[in-house]
Amino acid sequence: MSLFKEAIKQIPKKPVTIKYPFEPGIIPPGLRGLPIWDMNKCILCVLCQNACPVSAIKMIPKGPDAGIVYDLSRCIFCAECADACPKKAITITDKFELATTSKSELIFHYKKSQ
Amino acid sequence: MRYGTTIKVPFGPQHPALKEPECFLFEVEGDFVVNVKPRIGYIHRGIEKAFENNTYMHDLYLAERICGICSHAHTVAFTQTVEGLVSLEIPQRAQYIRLIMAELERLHSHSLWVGIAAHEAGFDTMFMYLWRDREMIMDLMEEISGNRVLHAINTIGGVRRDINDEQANKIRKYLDKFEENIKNYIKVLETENTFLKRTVGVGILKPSDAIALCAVGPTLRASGIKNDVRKDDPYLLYDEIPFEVITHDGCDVFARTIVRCEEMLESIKIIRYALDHMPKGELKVKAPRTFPPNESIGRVEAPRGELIHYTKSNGTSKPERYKVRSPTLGNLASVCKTLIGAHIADIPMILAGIDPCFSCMDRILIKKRS
Amino acid sequence: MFETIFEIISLIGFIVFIILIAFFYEWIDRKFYARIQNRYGPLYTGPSGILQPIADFIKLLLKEDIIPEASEKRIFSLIPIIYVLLPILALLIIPINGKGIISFEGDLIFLMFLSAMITLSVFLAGWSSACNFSRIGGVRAALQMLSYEIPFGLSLIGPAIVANSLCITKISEWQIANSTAFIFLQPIGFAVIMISLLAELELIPFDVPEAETEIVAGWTTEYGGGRYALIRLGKDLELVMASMLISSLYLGGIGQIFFIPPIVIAIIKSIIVLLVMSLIRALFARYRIDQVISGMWKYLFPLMILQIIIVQFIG
Amino acid sequence: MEDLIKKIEPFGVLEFKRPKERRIFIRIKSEFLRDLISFLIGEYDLRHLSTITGIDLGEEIELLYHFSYKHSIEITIGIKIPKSSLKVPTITDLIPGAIFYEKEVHDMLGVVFEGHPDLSPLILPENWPEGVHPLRKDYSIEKLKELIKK
Repeated sequence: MSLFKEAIKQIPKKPVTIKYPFEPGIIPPGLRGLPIWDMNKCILCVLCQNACPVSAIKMIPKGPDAGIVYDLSRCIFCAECADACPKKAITITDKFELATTSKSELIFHYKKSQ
Repeated sequence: MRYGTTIKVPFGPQHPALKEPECFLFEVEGDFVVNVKPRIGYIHRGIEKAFENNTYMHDLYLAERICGICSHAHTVAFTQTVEGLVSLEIPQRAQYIRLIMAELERLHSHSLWVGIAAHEAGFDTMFMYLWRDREMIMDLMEEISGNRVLHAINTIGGVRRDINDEQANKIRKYLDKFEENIKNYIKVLETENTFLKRTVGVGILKPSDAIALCAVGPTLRASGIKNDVRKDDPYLLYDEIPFEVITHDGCDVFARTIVRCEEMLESIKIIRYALDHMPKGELKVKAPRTFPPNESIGRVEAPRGELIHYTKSNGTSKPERYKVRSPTLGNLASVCKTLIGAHIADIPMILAGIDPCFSCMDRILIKKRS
Repeated sequence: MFETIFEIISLIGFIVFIILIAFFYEWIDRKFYARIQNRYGPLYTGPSGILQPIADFIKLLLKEDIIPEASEKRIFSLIPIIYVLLPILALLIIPINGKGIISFEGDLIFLMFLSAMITLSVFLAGWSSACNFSRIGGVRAALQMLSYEIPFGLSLIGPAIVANSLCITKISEWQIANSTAFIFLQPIGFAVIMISLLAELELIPFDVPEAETEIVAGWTTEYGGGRYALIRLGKDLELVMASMLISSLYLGGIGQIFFIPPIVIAIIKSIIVLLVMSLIRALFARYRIDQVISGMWKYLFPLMILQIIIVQFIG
Repeated sequence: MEDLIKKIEPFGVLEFKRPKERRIFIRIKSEFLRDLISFLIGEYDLRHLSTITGIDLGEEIELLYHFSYKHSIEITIGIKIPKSSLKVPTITDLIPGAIFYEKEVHDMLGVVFEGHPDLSPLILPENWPEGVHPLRKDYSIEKLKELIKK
């Protein structure tokens, strides 16, 4: 019975639950979400590929496809790539609603424009 | 009373009292347990083997994924072990930030556990309140580190993010509210008759048994033995911070609940002290990529007890051997002892009493990177 | 001829009404329980989730129905139907509309029989499903019945002695005629009937037969699909039965007050009982089976005897 | 603790090092293991076994017993056993808490602890092929697949 007072106090209160998909979720500043490459700054230096603990980043050095292939399905959102980048070409956004129905949409190909 | 025959009751691999796949096969006679056989390994992910195939920098993220709830404790142990290979000293501010995160994690882990204990006893309202308050701590950790569970704030040689003044004030504000609520809940748990009936005198682990069976953490402290890696073998800056080691001589599930509740209050004090005394300065020092042949042990007081990592390096950028012993495996022998003679109805209470985390316990097996 | 058809139609209408009320009560219970815990509860099906229990029922009906190979198949598949029928039968006796649809001298005894039958069907369900968890749940239900059945019976006797009748309708009418309620005359009896009905309904702190964290789902572990939907419905009907019984026996009876029809009075009173039950469910932890039994025999039984003595010789 | 090195001299000490303030590594000949541990239990009340680590060194397997003295000084006792006869006396009678650690090492590296009450698999599945030990260096997934196919 010792919880009685606390329990009665809660009844008129608004529930703490957020009706998430219908209401926006709370995103604190600095959330590690989807990384995005700025290919104008990128110099194809391989550092982000080496830094990635899960091999989610693959660099293609030459040819028409030259650039970064980023596999979201492997990514663990540690932001090591952004720390490793010498040119600050990688920004960590706060996007986290990344689920899709097809696996091909999870692979991002950033091409270095010729 | 003897019944002559026993029946076997499986708890797990899927069972609502155990939130993770683990099997305990109970032999019961009437309403009493006469024998128990644990069977772990359902979630072996081959982590110890995988450690040997990765560089130290990448292993850090693997260590973080040994367990969800005590992910920070595992990275603290990892960094401590690896920095021990070359006696790397990390900056004071970085140590304080690691410490604050570790204590926040203890708060969230303990409030989670007390909630689970209430739930196992059928006290669902308490469970909801505790988890509601735990959400505040989760929000704080998300704000500091950028993620709720896998914080990725530690790195070899320091930390990756700073705590600014605004965040420090927010931590203080939230902690005041959290402390008030926890004090309230301790009062409720100590006076609620139905909860006391389910916990007092249940799952007795005598101090002599606790020592013989090498119990660790709150389980050991609830048997009246003063033991805390933070005090006995100080790491980070725990030797500079005044705090008490909470013990209780009840030796039962209730004692384990109260020990954890009061430890939360201690943790709040530690965080306040650390926030006030945090010096300005560097966040990390440069760490080498390869380590000379050496061996090192890291010991950390994780929320569940003593966590021990051992590594052996061989001069390359990959470890020769990496060993993890999580607190749950340390407590397994003692929980099996306490379960014998218990009522069936008390099994979940006793099992939950050690705060089991089976994904910590199961680590090693086959997994090869493609 | 015409009258019989009318009676049958009105009976069917009554049963449908009772079932709708049962779903409504489940919604109230869930919503109130959630609000105590600072949650929303059902939210999206219908306004404020009022249709959620019906949606759950339909969803369960559509699921695959599995009968375990080792079970006593006939008993196993018959139990859910019995489990629904028994509370409906009990509700025909209770004077929801001011007068029970079937009302005769001695129906109080019949009600006791029905409530014992409900527990017996629970025991049979647990026993027939050939699963260790169900078996433990069934045995626990039977053990628990042994403890609360006698205080429960005695708590029904108290009002019957004063009203000088073994008919629930007459006890209810006696309260209206004397404009009093047995909750004031026999407070101990009220407390006992509340506690023993909590045990009968398997609500916290007495939900031992289906203690989720101990024995999975207790006696319902092996049920699924349509059969489980019926068991859920049976539980809701039991909730209606219990709250209606308490309001007709102890809360001043069910009858017309001024211009308000008795059915509205019945619903209001029983909702009050329901809310009290939800609150109790939220405030306590679960007892262990041996604690339930010894507690009931140690405290409820002597208290109830005391109450009967007071009623018989003083009141 | 300072006189520890002198006192344990007769137990075939091969190596004694103290890299940090509260870390001690002792390596001894394998036949002295039980004697040393029972001596340490008697002399220093060394009752808390943190864990047992097994390392595959190629021809030998090294076992490291991590004890903690008064929960503060971590004493590691290491022994080496040849792969040709992987047998070690159990210490579960001296320290009952060692039961699951020994089982784990048995599963992962195939070390047989003589006198252990129950060496049935703790971590590996029941249908795991005989003689395959995941933490050995020569272990590979392809070999395991072949064995399971058989």
